[in-house]
Amino acid sequence: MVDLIAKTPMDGFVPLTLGNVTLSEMAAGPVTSISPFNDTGKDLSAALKTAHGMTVPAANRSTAKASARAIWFGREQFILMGCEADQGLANYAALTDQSDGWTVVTLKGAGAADVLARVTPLDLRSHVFKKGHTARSDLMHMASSITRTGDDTFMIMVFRSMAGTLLHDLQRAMEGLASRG
Amino acid sequence: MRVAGKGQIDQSTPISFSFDGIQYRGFAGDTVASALLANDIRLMARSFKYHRPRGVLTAGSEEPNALMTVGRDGATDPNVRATVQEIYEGLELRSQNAWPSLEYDVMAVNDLASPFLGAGFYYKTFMWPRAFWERVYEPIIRRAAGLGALSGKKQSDKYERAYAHCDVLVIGAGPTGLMAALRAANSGADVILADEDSVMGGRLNSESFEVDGQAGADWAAGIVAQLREMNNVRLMTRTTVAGVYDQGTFGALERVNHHTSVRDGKAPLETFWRIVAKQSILAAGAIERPIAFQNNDRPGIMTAGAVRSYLNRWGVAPGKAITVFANNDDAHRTAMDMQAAGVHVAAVIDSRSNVQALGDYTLIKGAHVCGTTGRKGLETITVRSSAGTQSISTDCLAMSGGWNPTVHLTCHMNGRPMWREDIASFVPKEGTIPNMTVAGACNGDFSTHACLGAGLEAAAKAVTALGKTPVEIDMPQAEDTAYKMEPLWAVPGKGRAWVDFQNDVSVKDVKQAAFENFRSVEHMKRYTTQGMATDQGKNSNVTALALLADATGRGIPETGTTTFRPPYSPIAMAAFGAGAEGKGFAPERKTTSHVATIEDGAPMMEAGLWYRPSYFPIKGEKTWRQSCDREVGYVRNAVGVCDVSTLGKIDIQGPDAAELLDFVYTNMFSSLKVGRVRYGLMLREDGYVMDDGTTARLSETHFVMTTTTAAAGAVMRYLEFVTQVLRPELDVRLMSVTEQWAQFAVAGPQSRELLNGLLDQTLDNETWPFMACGDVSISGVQGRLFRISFSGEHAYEIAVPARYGDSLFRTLTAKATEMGGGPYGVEALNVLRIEKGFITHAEIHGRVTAFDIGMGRMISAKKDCIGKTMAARDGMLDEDRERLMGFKPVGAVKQLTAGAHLYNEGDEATAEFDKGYLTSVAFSPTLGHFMALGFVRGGPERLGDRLRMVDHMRQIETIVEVCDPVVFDPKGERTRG
Amino acid sequence: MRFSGLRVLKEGLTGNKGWTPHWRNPEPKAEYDVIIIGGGGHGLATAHYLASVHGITNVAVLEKGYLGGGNVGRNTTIVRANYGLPGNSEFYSHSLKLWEGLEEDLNYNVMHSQRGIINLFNSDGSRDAAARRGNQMASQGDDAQLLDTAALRKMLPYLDFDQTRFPIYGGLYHPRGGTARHDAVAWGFARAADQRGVDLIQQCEVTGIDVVDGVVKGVQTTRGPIRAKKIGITAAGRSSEVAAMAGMRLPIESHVLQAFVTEGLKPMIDTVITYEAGHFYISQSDKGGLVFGGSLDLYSSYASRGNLPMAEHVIESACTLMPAITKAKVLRSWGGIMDMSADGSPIIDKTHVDGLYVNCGWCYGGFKATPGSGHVFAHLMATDYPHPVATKHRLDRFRTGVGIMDEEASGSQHNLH
Amino acid sequence: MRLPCPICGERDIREFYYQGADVALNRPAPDAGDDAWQDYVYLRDNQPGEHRDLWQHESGCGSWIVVSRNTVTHEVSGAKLAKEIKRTKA
Repeated sequence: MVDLIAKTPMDGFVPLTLGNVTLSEMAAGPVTSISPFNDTGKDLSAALKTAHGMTVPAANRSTAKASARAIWFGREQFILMGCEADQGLANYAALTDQSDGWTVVTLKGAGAADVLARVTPLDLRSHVFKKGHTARSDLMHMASSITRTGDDTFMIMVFRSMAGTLLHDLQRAMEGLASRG
Repeated sequence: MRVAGKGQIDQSTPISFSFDGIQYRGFAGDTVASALLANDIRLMARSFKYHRPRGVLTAGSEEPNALMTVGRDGATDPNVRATVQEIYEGLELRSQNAWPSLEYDVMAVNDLASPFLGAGFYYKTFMWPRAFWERVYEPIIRRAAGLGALSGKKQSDKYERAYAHCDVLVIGAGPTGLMAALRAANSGADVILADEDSVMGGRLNSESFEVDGQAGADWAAGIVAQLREMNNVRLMTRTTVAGVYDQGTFGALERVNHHTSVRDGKAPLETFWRIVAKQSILAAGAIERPIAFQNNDRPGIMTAGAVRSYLNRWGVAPGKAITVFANNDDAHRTAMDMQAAGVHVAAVIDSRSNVQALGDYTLIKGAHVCGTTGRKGLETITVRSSAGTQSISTDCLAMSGGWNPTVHLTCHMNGRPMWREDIASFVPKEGTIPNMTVAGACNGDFSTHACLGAGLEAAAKAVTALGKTPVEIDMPQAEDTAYKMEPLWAVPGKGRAWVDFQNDVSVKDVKQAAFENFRSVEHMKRYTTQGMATDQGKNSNVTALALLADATGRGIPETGTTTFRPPYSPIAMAAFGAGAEGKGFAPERKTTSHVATIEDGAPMMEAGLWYRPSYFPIKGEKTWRQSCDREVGYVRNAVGVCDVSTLGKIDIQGPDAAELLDFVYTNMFSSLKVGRVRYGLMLREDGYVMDDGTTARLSETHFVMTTTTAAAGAVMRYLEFVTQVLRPELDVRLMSVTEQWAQFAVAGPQSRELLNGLLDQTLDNETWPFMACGDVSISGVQGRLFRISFSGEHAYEIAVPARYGDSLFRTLTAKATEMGGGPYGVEALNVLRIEKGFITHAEIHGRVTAFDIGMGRMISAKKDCIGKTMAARDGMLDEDRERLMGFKPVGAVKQLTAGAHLYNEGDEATAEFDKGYLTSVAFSPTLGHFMALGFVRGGPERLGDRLRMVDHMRQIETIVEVCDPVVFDPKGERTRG
Repeated sequence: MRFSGLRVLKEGLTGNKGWTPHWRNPEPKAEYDVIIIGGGGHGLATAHYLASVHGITNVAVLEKGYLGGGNVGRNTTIVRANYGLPGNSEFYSHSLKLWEGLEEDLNYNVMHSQRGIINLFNSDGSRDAAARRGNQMASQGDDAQLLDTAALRKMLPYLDFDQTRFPIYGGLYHPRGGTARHDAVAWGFARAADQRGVDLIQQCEVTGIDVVDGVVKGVQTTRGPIRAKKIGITAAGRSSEVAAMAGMRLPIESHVLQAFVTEGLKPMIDTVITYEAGHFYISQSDKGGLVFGGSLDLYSSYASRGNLPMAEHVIESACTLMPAITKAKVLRSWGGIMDMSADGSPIIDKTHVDGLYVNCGWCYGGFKATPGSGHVFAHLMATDYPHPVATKHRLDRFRTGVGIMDEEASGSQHNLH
Repeated sequence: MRLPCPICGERDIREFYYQGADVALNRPAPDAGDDAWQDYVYLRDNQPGEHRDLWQHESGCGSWIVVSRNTVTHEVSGAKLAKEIKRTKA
């Protein structure tokens, strides 16, 4: 018998604070990608409501219930994060376990949006990209998912294998912003 | 010299800096130009071609003359404009393009040879003898090239890029821009106000005008203070909007720390901004143009507006006896301001006859300056009028040929400006940039009053377009002097009258180009290099084309302009590509076994964005080949472990999943049984091979496709294309699971034994035959197992959720090591697959067909698939195509090399006899000799033939025999064992 | 007038008053033996070789703007013959030989500078591909050497050999490659053609091609109709537009390619360097500017201007590869319209219309091809047979699948070549 | 350049992958003949001006879209999901 030891994508990373912004790795819990099959949208929505108390998020939006979130993740696709997906949903949608596929971090602080403005072309002005809004976009050279989870808090996801580059790019941006005082 | 009581800078804070090793003092707020002028330094640079002594011409970013080098080593910045660089304590500047010194420059001898070095001279000579061009002439020309020099060292400053979004971008913070920003912001728009200067206010900081009863500069500061208080306004000073791109995208360079000594590697020296704006207002002002007359380039001769800037903003008189030469009223204010400051004005020379002095100074009407003296600084000017010629002593001549609106940005999308006869200038044509309003001096409105009003109007237009209501803003009181001028481009006469100062283009050069039939303005520019210097013709283009129009007997509008292109001001490459230096160029993808692999001392190699181990050296091994051979032995004789997580994995689910696979693969997948894996070949629509891999059927409606590492992204994109664009009716969903699973090959005769010691179940040949797949668990962790092989051995690939990847890799390698095996890298993997004739993208390199690689029969006759039709063209099935075969050495020389070409024995190794080439080569420790895969014309028809393998690049020639691509275990017994 | 050092000296001493126009400004005649549509490098070269090699001088070159105003005047000036696939390989080899005698042929200094080209490669696989290409070059008598990193460190010490994202494995060195002064190439061909009697007609846009019973009869232009026995299209990025006038649809999509030049700097880079991992190439002009470029903007365009993402990407390559040059400031960026063919290789062929010939699909390799393209196109138009080095550049290769020359191996997606 | 993704709204062009003319939507039947296939795979109208081309919002929502765009001015007049266009046609 062996014991397989689990590691997070940013294994060993301690939260980093520069200026008024803090970067931390987030324990996202289970992540399931959900893609409704042709013409099953309504049934899926009902099933999701029943099973998880959440509605299917509209494009570029997220919904939440307690610590669980449903985050739009692309065309005909969203992810359920923070709870195990009810297997009954598989009647209406392709479910794929993505719990290990993504590096998930939070960026928090008054300058968080300004840090992100150094790495993503998204318009993150607070009246445009409000709490609960989400987007798939570039983060420097990486494909990413960015969600505003609080007034000055963002959740950022990139591929697991790119954790090091994410840290490099965000740290560089944080340093640049912090230097302006 | 500094003039007491003048200027807006803080004269209580002295700052010292050095130029060519000599220390000077200036004040906070000084530019290098203002500080040097305050120290009575006029000679600051040498021109490009003739090395003529030069001082400052302007007070802004358009400066063509006073370029210097700042800093040392990796922080060296060449070609820095003295008129833009602010001084700070310890700033070091050096002159450039002069040897041995700025004062005594040997290359000034070029100036004497100028009769032979006129426009385009080099096209007419240096042709004989032929060999001399590269050996003699060009090296001499090249040595003379350039202005400043790069340090040759790695750039050491930090640069940054960023994005910004707004409703209204206002470009330029003079009176127009300030009013526009104020109104737009008060109307509720998100506003970015950007200005290239360190202080907002534009010309108000350089003129003695009042606005609303205050000094212009004070009024501007007041507006800026109001704007700073607003949440919806972002003020960006030292920020040059340099380029206009599609759909309201602007490139802008912010000089964040050029005015400080901060170089800590964290604070950016510059930030390159991409600003996205729904509306924009161009309020970029105007640039004064010089007049061409003989020797109009001596240090001390500058534009009239610049002279006022130095006085009014920096409190510096650029001379003791000022003269003015102009064709317009505006320049007369230079004399007025100088006199008011107590500086002697020797004379104002105006080319117009019908003009009145605005104050108490000597006015010489209807006159021209036709010559000057003073080699390294102006001493006298010669003035010619109907009364004759006279010489006037002066050390500063303020000249003005009128003002050119700064139309540049409006031309970045191919728009051409239009000629306005009344101001003898180009102004922007409306609508050349979508959603941009041009206002103020850059639109040809030159009075302060007109600019303030234009700013308000532009804001109203922009705000209305946004669907908001513009608020009313009181119009401030300001001067509204009419702009009176009569065109004067060049003073007639002999000698060289300079048009493009930096490139030393003279009136004669322009005329000569026209005479040689370079009549198109683009031809003239390219033939003379007019407008191609670092100022991109900002000071000279309009003059040059007016001269060209004259020389060709056309009007200026018909002559047209050259195109202004981005960037408006030069931008360091380091800013444009900030963050990409070193590893920042592309993301680094690391597998879950990366750390353990590095701990094992394995050198990593790039595989696309991924890193994979080349080999795992152990003590005593001196070459990679030794390690590789040993690792091949692990797999052939015991068990090896290799991380294969980098291969693309795509989850395919849905009722029509099998139908999709039938369509994208050449072979059938709908017939694949659940719990089984099949090799598939994928074509592009043009009939060539795109990729290959295995696909496993996990359930009736659920498959997992494997792609090569290289093609993973492209295949995913292609499947999306097929499902969305070609076959949207298919009910199927795709999801990349490459990152979700850590997957390891466990290969070799003892692979099953290893796994049986690890899995929660037991494997045997009955339940887990070759090409089986299914769920397994390891200590309760759910994983997937595939019995597939890329080595020809009994082998498996085991996948677990990536969080366990590190742990599983360590466990597998430890167990393998106990069993006489261990981890293997990409080198061994490559040897193993070449021994078995398995292809990679070295073979399916994009120009081969299924037929070429012996897989023609894999294109199922029973169904359509991508690429099938085009793969059936005659040319794709020609027996004489280069087709995949194996090759082994059979002569005295035993080495094979990839990239070598093949020829028949007895044929010359020349292109006409070419028969093919080798793609993959390995030394096979199993067989004891080199093996290769490659392509040879005729393919299987050549089986058993001897060929010459010739590698001109590595000077190797080997006789090879054409063999079957599969040399090791051709029947595949080991795989199934 | 013959140009020479002596003439420059004489004119210098006598006030530069004796120079004559480079070419005439003729009015279009009613009829020509040959009309070339497009007064860029290829069109002017075609006219020159028609006149000088084949003695056909009753030729007009029709240019809608000014001579040399297209891609010949907006490229990164690289001249090379380092192609790997049969067909292209011998064609560019032929073209380079013409370059090597061009100054004498034209009596014009086009500043052809054989300073060498180094293609850097970044993996074992790309080394093998470079070796294969080098072997192709060597096997037809051209020059190619495979350099290792030790040799490169000596030649190009300013590259980042240690930190760069995609390490440098070596380079394929082509010593006879180099650069030329692009405008001068157009002017030299124009002047030489003009001197042999070719009419260079600027500001003359072709608006129609007259075809009667499958035979070409002439063109309609903004300066009136002009009859011709033969018509050649050398319109680069505008090829599809012109071909459509004769009812043709070409395997071409027009794309914008940006190029960049920095402020003038003292000499530092004395070869041409290309970087595979970033699609980046750079040289330093005789005037001191670093001239560089990269990939297409990747969307179809006739705008001859580009956008920021590709500009940034190109410069990112410089940042990772040669951080010693990135203090250089970009002075100017511009775009050209590239006639991207379906396999990345040119088309030099007759058409379904008698007397109508096309020469297009140069992608972004047109400049170095200028003399070769003109030479073989003149041969085709004069003799109705392809020149021996251009037999494979057929229009029908896409239909038959025979002789597709996919240099980039990227398939029939026009922007990927 | 910015493109209007029908799902995500206007986004920077760097999020998109360009494929080519929207001819790609009309794949001929396998037996449509040489002309039809050559037209589809290789030949292009490629006239300056209004153009419809196929892009994927690759690092955005993943949609393949058909963008109406002027190739001379780069003005973008709209975009539709390729899937929707096909559905409407079907």
